Amino acid sequence: MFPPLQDLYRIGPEIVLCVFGMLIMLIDPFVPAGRKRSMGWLGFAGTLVALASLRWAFLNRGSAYSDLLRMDTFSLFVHGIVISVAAIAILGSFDYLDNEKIQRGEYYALLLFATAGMGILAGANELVTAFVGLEMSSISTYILAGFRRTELKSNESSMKYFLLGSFATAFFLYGIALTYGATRSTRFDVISNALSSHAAGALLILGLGLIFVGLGFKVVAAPFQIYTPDVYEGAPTPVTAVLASGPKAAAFAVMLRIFYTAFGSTSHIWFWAIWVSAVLTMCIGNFAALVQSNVKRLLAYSSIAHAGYILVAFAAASEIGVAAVLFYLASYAAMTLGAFLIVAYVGGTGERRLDIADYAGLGTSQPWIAACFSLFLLSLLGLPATAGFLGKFYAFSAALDQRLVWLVVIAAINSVIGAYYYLKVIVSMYFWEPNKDWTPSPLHAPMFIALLLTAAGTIYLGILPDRVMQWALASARSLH
Amino acid sequence: MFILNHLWVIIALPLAGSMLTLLAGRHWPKKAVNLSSVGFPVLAFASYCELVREFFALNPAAPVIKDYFTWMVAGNFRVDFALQVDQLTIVMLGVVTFVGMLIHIYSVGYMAHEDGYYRFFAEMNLFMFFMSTLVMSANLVLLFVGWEGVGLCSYLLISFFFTKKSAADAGKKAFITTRIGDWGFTIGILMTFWLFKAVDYQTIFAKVANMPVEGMHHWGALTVICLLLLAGAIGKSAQLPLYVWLPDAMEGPTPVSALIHAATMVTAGVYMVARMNPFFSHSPAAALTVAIIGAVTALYAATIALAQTDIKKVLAYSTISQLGYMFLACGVGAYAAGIFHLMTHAFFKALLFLAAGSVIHAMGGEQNMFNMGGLRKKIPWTYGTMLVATLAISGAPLFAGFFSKDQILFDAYAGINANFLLYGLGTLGALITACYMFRLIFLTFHGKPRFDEHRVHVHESPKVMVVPMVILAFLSIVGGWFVLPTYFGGKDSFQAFLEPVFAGSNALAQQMRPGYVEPPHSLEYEMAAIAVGVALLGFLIALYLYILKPNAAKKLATGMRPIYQLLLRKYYVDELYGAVVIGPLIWLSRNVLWKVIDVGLIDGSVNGLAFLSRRVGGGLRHMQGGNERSYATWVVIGAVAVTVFFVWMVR
Amino acid sequence: MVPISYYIILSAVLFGLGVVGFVFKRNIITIFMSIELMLNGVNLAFVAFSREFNQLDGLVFVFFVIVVAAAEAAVGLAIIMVVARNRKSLNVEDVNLLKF
Amino acid sequence: MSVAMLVFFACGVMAVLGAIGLILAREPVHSALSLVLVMVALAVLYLLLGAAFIAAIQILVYAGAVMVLFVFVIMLLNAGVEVRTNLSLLARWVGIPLAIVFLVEMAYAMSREYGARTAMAAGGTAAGPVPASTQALSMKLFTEYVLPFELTSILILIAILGALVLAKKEA
Amino acid sequence: MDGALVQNQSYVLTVLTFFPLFGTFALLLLKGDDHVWIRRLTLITSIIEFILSLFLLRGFDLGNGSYQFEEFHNWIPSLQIHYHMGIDGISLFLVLLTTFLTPLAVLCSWKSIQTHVKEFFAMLLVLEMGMVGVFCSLDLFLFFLFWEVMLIPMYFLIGIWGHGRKIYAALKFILYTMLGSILMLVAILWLYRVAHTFDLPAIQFMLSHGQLSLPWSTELLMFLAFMLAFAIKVPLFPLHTWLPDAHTEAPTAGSVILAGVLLKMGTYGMLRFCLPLFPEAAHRAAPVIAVLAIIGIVYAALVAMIQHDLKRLVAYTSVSHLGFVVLGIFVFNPTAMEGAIYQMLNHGVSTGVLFLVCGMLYDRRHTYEIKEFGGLAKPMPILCAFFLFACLSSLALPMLNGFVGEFMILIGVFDAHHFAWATWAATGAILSAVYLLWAYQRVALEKITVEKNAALPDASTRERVILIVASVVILFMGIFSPLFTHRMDATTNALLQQMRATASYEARARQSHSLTPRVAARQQNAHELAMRSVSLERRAQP
Repeated sequence: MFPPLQDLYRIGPEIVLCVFGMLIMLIDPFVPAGRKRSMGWLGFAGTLVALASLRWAFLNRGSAYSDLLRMDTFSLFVHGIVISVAAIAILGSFDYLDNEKIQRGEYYALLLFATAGMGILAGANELVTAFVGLEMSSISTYILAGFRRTELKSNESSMKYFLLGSFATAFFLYGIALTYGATRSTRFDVISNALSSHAAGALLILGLGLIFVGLGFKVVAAPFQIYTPDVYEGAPTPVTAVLASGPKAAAFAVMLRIFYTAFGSTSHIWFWAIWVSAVLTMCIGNFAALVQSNVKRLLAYSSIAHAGYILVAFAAASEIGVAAVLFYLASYAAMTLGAFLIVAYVGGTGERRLDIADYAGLGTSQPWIAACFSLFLLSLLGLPATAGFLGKFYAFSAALDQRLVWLVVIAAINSVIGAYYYLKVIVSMYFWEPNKDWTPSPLHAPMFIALLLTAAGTIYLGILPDRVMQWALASARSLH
Repeated sequence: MFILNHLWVIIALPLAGSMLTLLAGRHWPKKAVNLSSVGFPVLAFASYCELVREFFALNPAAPVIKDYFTWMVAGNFRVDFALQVDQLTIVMLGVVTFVGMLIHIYSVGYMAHEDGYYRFFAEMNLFMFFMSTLVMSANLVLLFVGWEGVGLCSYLLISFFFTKKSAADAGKKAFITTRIGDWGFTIGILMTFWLFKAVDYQTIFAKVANMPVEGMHHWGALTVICLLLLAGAIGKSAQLPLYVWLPDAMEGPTPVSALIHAATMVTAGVYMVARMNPFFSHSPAAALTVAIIGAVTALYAATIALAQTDIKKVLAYSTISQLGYMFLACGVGAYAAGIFHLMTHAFFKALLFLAAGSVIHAMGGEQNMFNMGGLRKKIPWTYGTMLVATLAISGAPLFAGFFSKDQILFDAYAGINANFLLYGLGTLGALITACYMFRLIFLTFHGKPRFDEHRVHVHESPKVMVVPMVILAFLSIVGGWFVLPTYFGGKDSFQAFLEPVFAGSNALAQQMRPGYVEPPHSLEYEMAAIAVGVALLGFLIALYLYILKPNAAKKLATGMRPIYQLLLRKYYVDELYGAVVIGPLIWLSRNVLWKVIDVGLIDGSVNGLAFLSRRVGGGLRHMQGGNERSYATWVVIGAVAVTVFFVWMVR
Repeated sequence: MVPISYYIILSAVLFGLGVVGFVFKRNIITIFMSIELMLNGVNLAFVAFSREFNQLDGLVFVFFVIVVAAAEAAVGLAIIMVVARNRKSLNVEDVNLLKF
Repeated sequence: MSVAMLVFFACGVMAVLGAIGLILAREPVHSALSLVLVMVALAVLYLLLGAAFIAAIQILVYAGAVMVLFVFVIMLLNAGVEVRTNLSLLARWVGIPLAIVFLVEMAYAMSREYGARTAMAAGGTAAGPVPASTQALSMKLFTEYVLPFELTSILILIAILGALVLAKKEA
Repeated sequence: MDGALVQNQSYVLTVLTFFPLFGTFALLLLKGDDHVWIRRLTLITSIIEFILSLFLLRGFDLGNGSYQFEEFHNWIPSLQIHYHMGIDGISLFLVLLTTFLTPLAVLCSWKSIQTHVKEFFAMLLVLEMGMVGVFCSLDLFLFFLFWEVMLIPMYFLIGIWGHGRKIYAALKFILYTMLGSILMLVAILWLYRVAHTFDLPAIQFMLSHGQLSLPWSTELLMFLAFMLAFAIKVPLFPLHTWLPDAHTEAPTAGSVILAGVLLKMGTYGMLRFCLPLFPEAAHRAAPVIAVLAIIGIVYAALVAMIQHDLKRLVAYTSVSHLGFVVLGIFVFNPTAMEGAIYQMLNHGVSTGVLFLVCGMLYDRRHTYEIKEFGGLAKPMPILCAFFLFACLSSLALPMLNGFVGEFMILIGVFDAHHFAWATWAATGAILSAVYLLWAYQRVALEKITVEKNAALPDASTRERVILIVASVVILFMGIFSPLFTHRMDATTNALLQQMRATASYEARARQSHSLTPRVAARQQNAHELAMRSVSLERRAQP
């Protein structure tokens, strides 16, 4: 009658995150205004506990709650990504929130809830559950995006994100409805059985298309990438960091589950959609970034481009392809988090220093920050011995394994085009004369740790990627 | 048999001298420099004498070859650093070491007041080294080493006064022009290797010996090789059409002109042709080409010499023309005669230059003959020696030049590959030679002084300069007496000595012309008489124009101005080359290759691509217009596109 | 009786009109309303299908949709209020600080 | 033309008119009211489909709470007449055609699907449906779908939190 | 697959490759303003590195045509990527060249680098690591890794310590190269898809034993992809425009390394990958490439002739000389090939010296404009003497190194019956004389035109040391070439032999119409099999 105890383990991470979120909400009112940082540490503790709880989840893997949710290696992997993202983002947010005078407990609570939602997404084995998880993460991120309430840009970003997000969600929902109508169920396994018994009808495929719209919006696949630059630019930078890494990972996870497990047998239909979308995404991201002078926006475009690379691996629609997607998500999370955190740090109070020119001479005034940033940029660029290169390498090889030569060639050329704007930032950091009028704010421990972790991750995944690759492969296998 | 077993000594000595002087000489006093830089050539000559002694004692039929180390080896290609000595080498080496030594001694006096003294001698020694390598090499590639090496030294020494633009230009011109010839030489070597899979003389001569002679009209590989090698020889020995560098080379110090551009280096081409005689004798076409080029050059250069005013320029053109005679000789198969002339020419031409140097020295650097005159009294030694040399070159009886040139003309007229036309050219050349040489003598030493006697204090040169001149003068007289016996029915000991080297070719020539009979002995005298007559005629013309009727020359010049101008301007060949080759090449390189293709086309397209992609980006960013409604529309577009596509897929 | 397909068509029409509204309205609030309209279309589809299959799941889904929609409404209206407060305008086309 | 059919068409037309009204009305309040109209019409349809409970919460939550919230906000911000700016050419020219295309393909898909299913659909209704009893519904909700249910509670929490964070005046 | 597959693992190369990194770390410990010790430390490191590299000569087995000093570890098993190092007759001397030029580069930037000294020398050492790594790595992935990583320090060297339009030059350099190498990456991945390994010897073995044969179209495309990367690096004729800019703006050390080593990577890559992996494509493409090379020889020489910027002139000469190398490679003749390898070394040294001299002139006058100079032989005879010496070696004067290489190449080309090619290529010798002597005249000879030149100091002791060392090497290589070529024989023969074998297998494969890639036991881990057979083969040859 009542679900067994293991089910609680299987949603352990979510439980932990939510509990800590509520804790924060409960304690927050009693914490004096000056001490709100403690809430952040509480949140950080939450993420650590959540990470630890993954262990139990791992020990009793399996499907939970009448198979609405699956805690398999795949889900674990994605959990790992999103929770670590949250942890690092929290570390990176402290100083920022202080500078912006918005140091409040709700921020951390929302972050935790959002992460929980992503976790649900990662494990969902049923469309409506996925929908609810999606909403959890989306709604909290809508709010986070608008967290700098007095800032017009922040409002605008939040508003656009909200309107377009719920618009896309509506499509997603209608897709669910149609799928339900076509297969009498919303559970992935049932759908795939239905598909294996008889071919996909128009209704089902229409549903799939609408689902693709909804999820494509979250993974910023062209032409649904359209909102990304504005939202990323307007949102508080640490939030942007999260947006670029966490929800994207979760959305890709659920997309994999839906397309690869549920609708796997219709891959010949959705493959081309992914192919075209991948090409568009890469090209739009890279070309538009060429002319950006605002680093934050530039990174937003670059995140579009990277979504494109991930889609290349996605298009492979093979086990290795899935593994490649997962590995790419991990490495991309590491480097983009680091990059955005540095943007947050350099941006200073009110995010005033976002232009490339503001980075001039960083190499001399702040060698270590510059070195880190260069590392992340080079990794985004795909320089060997960094996470970015291995990600691309794996993705391309997966795609080539399915003989997607042209797709890979396009992707490869794109990555060179991308090199230009990443190098442009490096140029300004090292080759331009430093502008004197700026005294860098001190680098506090939390941010330092955050950068250290991301940098370490970037290098680790670049030089000794094998363990993570094995995990990714195992997760891919665990999908069915 | 020390030297014969250690041939390297002969080339090592000058090299040692050069290195020593170059590295240490900078801070040495003059005496020390003299000691090292003159001492080593003297030693070299000494060892050469020893070599000759040993050689005659041994008197080997085949060349003595000493293989020292492998220089290049890759795949089936292999070149050894091997030296060899045979009769030809003995002769050449003699000329090189002996004349070289004398000129070194002379230079001690001549260069006394130049700065860069040590540099001069270092480079001279280096030249000796490379020249000896050239003549002693046992394979083509090593020959090429010496070949290029002497070219380098000539470059260095011509531009010795490098602060003078003309000198620098001349050096560069010399090197590059010869390089053009060497291009042919290189390909010739490549082709030789391709044909014989070897480059050392022994092998290739052995292999070529049993190849058929190639016809005059359908050429084979050998002919091509010979012509390519000939290109190299033309460049080095300043024959038509690559002679243009030699006159300019007179920018160098006079001893350099004497040693390099008269006695030794420029004769390398002749030496090479003689050395490769088995090839040329297998290719009548090539041989004829050699002869024609030689004869034409002989006449051509002589005519130019007629109108020159610079004393050294006259000598330069006369050198070109004399080299022409040598080529003519080789071309008609009279290699021995060619080498013979080479030797005698080395003596008297070196002497001429040294004497000219002495004149210039006396005149305090003046080189224009029209600003000289009447030096006879003031510098008697110079005058005497120079007169001897002049007699020798213009073929006065019993002087060295007489015999050698006579032999050449004889072979051209009655030799085994006789050709009357070539003989005619040669004889005409001889006439003009006598004419311009005596013109030189008269203008320089006779008549009234045409210079300000108070400003210029003419003085005889020091002993150290005079002595070598005297020695050379002596040799210019007796140097040709080897062949004296032939006129009394005796045998030509020089030819006999060189026989082993050219035997094959001569024999082959005999086969080619079975019907050929030795010309009657009386012919010798007739030819000699003609030669002497021609020389005399030339002398008389000069006498008439420059002594008896001093202003006749001017009249003549004004009378036939165009021709005079033509000769004075050396047939405008330099201008021609400048206008036809150099100018266009530079224009092409700058305005087409660089500005248009490199910067415009290639780089332009690259940058254009970058620009284009930025424009595309600029266009794409306008997709993000900031208006939420358009964003929504994009989403709808995407949705419709995807769904329509999907539904169409399952239709 | 009424064929289910009628209901589905109706839901599609409502959904489509919602899309049209979303694209064409300028007032942020009404734009949001058209999202609600779309959701209503979805709900109708769910109910109709569950009716067709004699299943309750569809109804449960509707339940969830409504709840989520309510939550969204709360947050959305809050966002709209902030924007309106700071911008003194509800016209979505005035909100274009972020572009290019 | 049975009664059911009559009711369906009545409500259907009402709903569509409401939707169109929502789009055409320039006063936000009118739009809101027309949306309420749509909802009510749908509620009736739900009843027609035998989903009493859903119809109930449709009225209560939707037409009741949510729309009231809307109207409340409209009043609060006293949103005036909508100004018809047309800054987005894209939306202006591409919007309508796209929507039409979308509807057409929906219709197409339906026809394709239901060409096969009409019999079944009729049968479905003919077989006399088990009335969707609230008990059965809640049974499903609290057993099979308990997880999403709990999640929605978190969701509501988030919503509250968000509304708090965003809307409350600066201290 | 463990290291045991490779007999007696050697760690020399690993040490050699990563030793400079220790120097870098040591540098980072030093204080930034302690310039003296920073320089000394770098110099010491690079010299030790050079001495270490000399040990390679001792252990090197002349008779063995395959790879030596091999080291093999698993690295990324899930992608069949291994850490596989090893050298043969081709890479041996390139490694030596690298380790030899680096100290010179350090010395020549002793005074001229005054800003960010620490970073500069750190970059230099990192660069050295990258270069040595490229020459030593036998795993395609590893190779590509070094290949790309090496770009970054070079990019910084040009961008930070360069002059003029340095940023433009740096960007151009790196983008050009990346664009080239990215397609090579795709090709590498495709090769992996077919061969299931990145291990070069294994792939070579499979190809030459018919266990793997590529369809013609695939082979051609992959060949082109690899070739593009290398041709840009060399640079081959139409792809050369990055070079003059990069050289002109780079600091002296940068130019020396760039010309001395980086360009060689292109030709090295052709020898190491294009020929053995895609022999038939190489054969069919040879005419085109050779013609491009010859065009490069003549064209670049002509363009160099009329440059008014000394460094740019030297840069163009590189294009011309590398044309010879490419030509020598693509006639598939042992003589030409060894000549080509030898010419790589020669060009490295001679052009290195030329750039060093340019740098020394720049240190004195802060310009490369030729018309700013003239008559320098008076104030600085020694410097000019070495300048002339370098020119002579570069214009292939016999008994200097340049001649040996060029002559071998020409002999080989001619011997392979490509008469026209040889003839045209030989014109390069004339033109090189033209532009070099002309340049020398305008710089060193004639009257002093700019009076401030009259007071310029002659070569300092440090500069003399640099120049003398380099010149001695030039002379030595010009006279004792067999010492080098003997060590290449086995490798070149093995390479050509392997090309023949592969080509024949491919021909057979084509005849049997089995155009799809077929690998023995491709399904389950062809790699294992290949590695085993490789190791067997190794055991066979003592």
